[in-house]
Amino acid sequence: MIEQLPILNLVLLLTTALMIPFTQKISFKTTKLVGFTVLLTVLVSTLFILLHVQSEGAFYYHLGGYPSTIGIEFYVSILSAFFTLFVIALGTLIYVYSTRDIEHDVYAQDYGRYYTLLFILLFSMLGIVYTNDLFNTYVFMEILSITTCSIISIKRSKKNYTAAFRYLMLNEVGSLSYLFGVALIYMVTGYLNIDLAAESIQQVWHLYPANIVIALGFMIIGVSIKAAIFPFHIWLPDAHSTAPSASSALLSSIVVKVYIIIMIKVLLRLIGIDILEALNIPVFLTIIAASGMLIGSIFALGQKDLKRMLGYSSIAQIGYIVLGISLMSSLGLTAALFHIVSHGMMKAALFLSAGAFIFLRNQRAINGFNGLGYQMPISMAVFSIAGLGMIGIPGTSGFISKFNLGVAILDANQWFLLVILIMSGVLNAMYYLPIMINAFLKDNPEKNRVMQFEKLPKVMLVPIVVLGLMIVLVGLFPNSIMSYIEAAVAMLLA
Amino acid sequence: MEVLKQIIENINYIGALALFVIGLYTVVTHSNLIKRIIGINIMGTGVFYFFVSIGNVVGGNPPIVDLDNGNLIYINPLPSGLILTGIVVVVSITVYSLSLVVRIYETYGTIDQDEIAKIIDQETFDD
Amino acid sequence: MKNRDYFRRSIESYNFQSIVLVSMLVAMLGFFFAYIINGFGFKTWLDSSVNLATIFFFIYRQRWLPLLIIGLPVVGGIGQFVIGRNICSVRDTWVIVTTFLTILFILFLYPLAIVEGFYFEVPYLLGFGLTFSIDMVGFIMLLITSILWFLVMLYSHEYMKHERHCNRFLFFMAMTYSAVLGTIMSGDLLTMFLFFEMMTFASYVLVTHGQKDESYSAGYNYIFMGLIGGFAILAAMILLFVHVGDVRFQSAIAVLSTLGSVRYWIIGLLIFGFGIKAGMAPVHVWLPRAHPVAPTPASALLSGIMIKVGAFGMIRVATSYFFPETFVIGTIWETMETIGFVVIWLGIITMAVGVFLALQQSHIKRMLAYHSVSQMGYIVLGIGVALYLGYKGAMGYTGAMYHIINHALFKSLLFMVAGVIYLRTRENDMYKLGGLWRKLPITAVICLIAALGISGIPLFNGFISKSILHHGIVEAYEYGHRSFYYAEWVFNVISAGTVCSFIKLFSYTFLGKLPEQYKDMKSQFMSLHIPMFVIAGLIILIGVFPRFILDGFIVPALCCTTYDPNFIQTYVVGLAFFTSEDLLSMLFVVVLGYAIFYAGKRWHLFHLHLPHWLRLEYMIFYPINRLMRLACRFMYGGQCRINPLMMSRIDLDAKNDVGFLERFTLTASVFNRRYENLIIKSDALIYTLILTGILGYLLLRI
Amino acid sequence: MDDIILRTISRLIIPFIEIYGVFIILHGHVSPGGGFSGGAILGTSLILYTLVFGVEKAQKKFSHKVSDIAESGGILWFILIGLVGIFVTGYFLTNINAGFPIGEPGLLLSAGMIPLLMIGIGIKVASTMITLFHTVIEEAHHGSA
Repeated sequence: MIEQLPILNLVLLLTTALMIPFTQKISFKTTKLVGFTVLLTVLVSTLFILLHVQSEGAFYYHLGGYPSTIGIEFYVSILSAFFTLFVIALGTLIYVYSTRDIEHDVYAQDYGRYYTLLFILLFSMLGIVYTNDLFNTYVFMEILSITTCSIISIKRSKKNYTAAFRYLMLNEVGSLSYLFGVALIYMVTGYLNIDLAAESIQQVWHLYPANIVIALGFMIIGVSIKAAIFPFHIWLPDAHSTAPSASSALLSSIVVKVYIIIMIKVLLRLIGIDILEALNIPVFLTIIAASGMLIGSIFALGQKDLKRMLGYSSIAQIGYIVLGISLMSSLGLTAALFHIVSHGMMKAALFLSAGAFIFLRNQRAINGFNGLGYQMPISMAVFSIAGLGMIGIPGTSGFISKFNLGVAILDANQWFLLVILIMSGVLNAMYYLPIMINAFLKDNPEKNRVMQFEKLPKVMLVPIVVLGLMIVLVGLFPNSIMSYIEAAVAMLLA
Repeated sequence: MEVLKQIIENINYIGALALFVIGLYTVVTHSNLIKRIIGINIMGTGVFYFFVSIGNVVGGNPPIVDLDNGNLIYINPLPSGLILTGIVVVVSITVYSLSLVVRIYETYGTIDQDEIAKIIDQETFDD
Repeated sequence: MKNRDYFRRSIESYNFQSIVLVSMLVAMLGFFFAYIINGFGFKTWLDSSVNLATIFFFIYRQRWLPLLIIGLPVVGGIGQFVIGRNICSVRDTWVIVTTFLTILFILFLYPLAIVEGFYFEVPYLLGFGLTFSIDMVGFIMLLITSILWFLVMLYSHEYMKHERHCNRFLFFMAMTYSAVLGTIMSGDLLTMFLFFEMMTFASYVLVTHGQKDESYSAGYNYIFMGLIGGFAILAAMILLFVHVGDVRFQSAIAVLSTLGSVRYWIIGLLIFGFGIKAGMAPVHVWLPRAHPVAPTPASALLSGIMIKVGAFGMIRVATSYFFPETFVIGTIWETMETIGFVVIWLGIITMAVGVFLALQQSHIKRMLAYHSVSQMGYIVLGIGVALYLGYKGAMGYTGAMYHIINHALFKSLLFMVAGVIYLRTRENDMYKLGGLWRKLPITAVICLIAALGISGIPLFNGFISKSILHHGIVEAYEYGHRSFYYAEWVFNVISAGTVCSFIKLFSYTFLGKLPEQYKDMKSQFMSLHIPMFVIAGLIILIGVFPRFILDGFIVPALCCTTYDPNFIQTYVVGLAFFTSEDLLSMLFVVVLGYAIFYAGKRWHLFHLHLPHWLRLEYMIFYPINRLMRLACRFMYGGQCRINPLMMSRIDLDAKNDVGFLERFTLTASVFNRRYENLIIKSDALIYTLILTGILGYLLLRI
Repeated sequence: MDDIILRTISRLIIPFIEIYGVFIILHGHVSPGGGFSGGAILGTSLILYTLVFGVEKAQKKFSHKVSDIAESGGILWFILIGLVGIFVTGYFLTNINAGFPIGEPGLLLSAGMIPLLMIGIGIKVASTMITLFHTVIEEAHHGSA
């Protein structure tokens, strides 16, 4: 029965997305309730899948019972099981938050559409993580990019349209590049299944190196655009800053990470470390990641809008993840996967609390944060915790990922990357600390200086607080998720 | 002569690549949004053409069960099937981006990217 | 009803409570000291009448005691929010009682401290588990921290009546306390780093408590230097973890000595990181800015305890990782010699810079802060000697530990005096004060005691540690490099400078003519004088009976290290204080100090200031700032349409002497405005370029 | 486009197009064709109707309500058929393994679940095409909502 759960999850999410136009006709409240129940169900089932995979090992699922040579195959390994859990857990929190926040950002007639999009988004992300088929990945990727785009432009404001259009254009170029790569791989191997293709690539690598190399280049660049890896980050700040707050959290903390999962699959499972190292790809990735870590932060430093700043900060943090991957060692991958989780939590907390400031105070400009900590102590506290995590203060999950990354870097004997890591930490501090300091320690002449009780609606406050607690808990007890990540890395490098 | 032969044999791949590059060129050089969408479509066509031509078998038949004679050399139907999906995707993206262009035209009064960027610049400086 | 009122009044009568608590403390400490040094035969009597071994064994099994000690201040800090939003004295009493209990529990740690190798581990935390360990060095730090903290909290009740945000202040004070205790008790570098960062952030709030522009700018300096220090420690920790595989405080020299230059990186980064917090010379710049702007109780503790934690960190990491497991003589000390040589000179530079700049100050608290830098130089010098001389370095170690204790006492007392002066006169500039001894006689006497202490006059505590450090530097010269001959001279001159500047402080503030506006000020005894008395008493007690501290604490602490036991026995245990040699050199120092003071006053040398281009910030950051300004101009020189308003703002800022960080942010924002839209516009172009580049490269490679 | 020739011809031709679309849908499993192509043809017929008779009239024929139901219903039908596979053999969308006939060229009802799936896909594609077209047209006509 557990083997059926992945597909049932997908079906459930898709069905919910389709049913929402009908439940919306009953009432908005019903919609919210239905959506929440579905997400909880999916959460529980992903948890079961994870436990099952942990005890029984990875399993394959063949859609339609066709063999993996021609059919679509799901590969539920500990990596996919863990990351679906991560996606759904964060998605649930953001969903709960969005049930109130949506009133601020989206017109009333679009509520139903928003949730339809949200569920399709989750559906396609789950699909990407589960699937073991290159073309199927492409299809899910396209569904994801269209839904992402719609969820950006649903706000119906000027900037959203241009941001969504730019996102769509660049992402389409990226998808087509990816598809081109898939075509080239299919051309020489005859398989679309990742495992079979990988085996075949090892055999035909000497026969058709040009094909595989071009495919690799196309696929890496295609996925990099979607994952906003440094020189292709161009669409991200606009898209993430203009989207409704809940969607920004979703985009920055999960969607981008899912593309990185694709990248890991392509690099490590399809092509394999040997070929990558023969082609010096790790060096490329290292350079890209290191420059992304610095330039993302420098751009973030110059921003005036909070959400835009967070967007640029995401670019820098994606640099960390790519850096971990580029080391091509088990320590580096562990650090990268851990940072995916920890950055997901921190960025979600940051975006959600930023959304709270916008919701309650309409406060977007960074220089207007004086005294905000007195009015919204809880969300500002969570913002601070997440910001400290970004800097890498011990006690938050950010420290653990930074420490692991540092260990991995030195293990690979590249000390200059450690310098860049630390410089990036200082830069992070330069744009996160002033906000916290202004909010908590500076007075605002117009506003009351006495600490107030938070007036944020409960449904918005709870996810923020849960995320803050999760950051601290994962920071204090990293082993709780580290064991899964280590198992996943062992699987990837096997 | 060898080279020419090679080119003729691989003309479909070269054509596909040419289409891809033409599409990319359109996307890069044109600031008109509609033209960019057209460029994306051309790129997509190139990729699909490439994909479909992979499945070609010289002397193969369409993959339809032929009851009369036992000629079993079929071309690979899988790429065609996949490309059907790809076409659907590109169609939907085209439609979606066109509707976005309609909206952009309503709000900015132009579909030229440079002019839109100028308007946005103006607005950010006014902030 | 009446009864109830009386009850309330007696609870709120703060003087009463503080006297009770202080006398309890004095009694407790009295018994404790008497037990340790077996004064009046107390130890013999107690051992014979009570079965202490059972009690010790019971305590020894209570391994969670460190957690309790770290947790208590947090309980106090959170509890004060709940208890007293309005009732000031009940709240303060609550905080003080928790602080007092902390001392009590720290005293219980004594049996753990004298038995070596106590480890307590909290598993899974931060991935590797947190370790706490108590040894005698840590115990000394804990004791001095907790006693001073308790006294300063007593002091702060009266003082903080004049400040806003009292709850916040007390809360972060408690958090800092807890972090300091955690740092001292930590048994591995990771734990230490955790608490160290916590300390930085908690004390940041104390620094900016005044919420004025200068406190923000000082706070900026503080937090960023602290962060950079933290990152340096993090880098060293990662290096250590990768190469050694364990970050516990235990000897790793066997592995480290095979590592080549990496070991110097590790210790260099560690000393840099802890040195920033300790206010070591090239990186001391935050200290003279941050300490004066904090409220007095906070600055007393910042100067008294927190910078010592930096020094303690240095001692900890150096004497654990870089010392051999057991006492040996050989090349194994080689690493330490190189490091120690650098550290000694760093210490001397720190001393010189601190005193030199302190002499020019008019702001009392800033002068004291510069003296903190200079006195930290003494401690760093001691640490340097302890490292440099290898197995013979016990004297430097003793001096550093002793000076940590002494400096904590007199510096916090001096800050408290400055606080009292500020409370009564609302004036921090010593040139505008004078003749206050008539109005504030108690404060004047206390100030005199503290000044005598810091100047190193015999019978006061500074003399003891300074003469030990003097012995240390002489030993470094005798056993080591020739250049330390000059170091000894610099040492003496700097001591003279210290004497001079405290003559200056006392004479300008308490002697001379009383300014008009303070004519009708009345002498008044306040509850904040009680803790000051206690500290003054401790200063004199240590000065008169220096052996108590030496035999009771520092010699046991030395026994935990791997120094030569014979050396310790002959030189440290057999150390004679108040020898004619020491007294004579002290006399020389005092005379020289007075001479400098006289010369300074006569020819107005105290108002001399260095040209501004000699300032450290100026020398390092001005070129960078200029460069960044140039970059800004260059970026604006392009075709980009510029809002004239924006441009003028940037130009205006450029003229003002903005700090490095602000300048960097400004440059980043100009860069951003200039290039962001450009980059965004050329999205597909970037894609094409990179795609062709990568494909070309890859195709060439195969 | 108020042109009598166009209107008359369209009226004549649209039923044939639709019949052809249905034909293609139903022949997907045994001959070239299928849900997607048939649905596209079916959708084209309605697009033609919209082009000739205007959006308002077309909306009456195929309103948003109907298209909502058709679109969701098409996919839901597909999912339902897929779920049947799980109950029969344990795999989503199982066809051959479930023991259904493999399909015989020329026989309409010989391919197990595939015709049923194709019907769902056809409905979905047809309604999607119409909806997309209507949306673009409406936005051009009425402006933002």
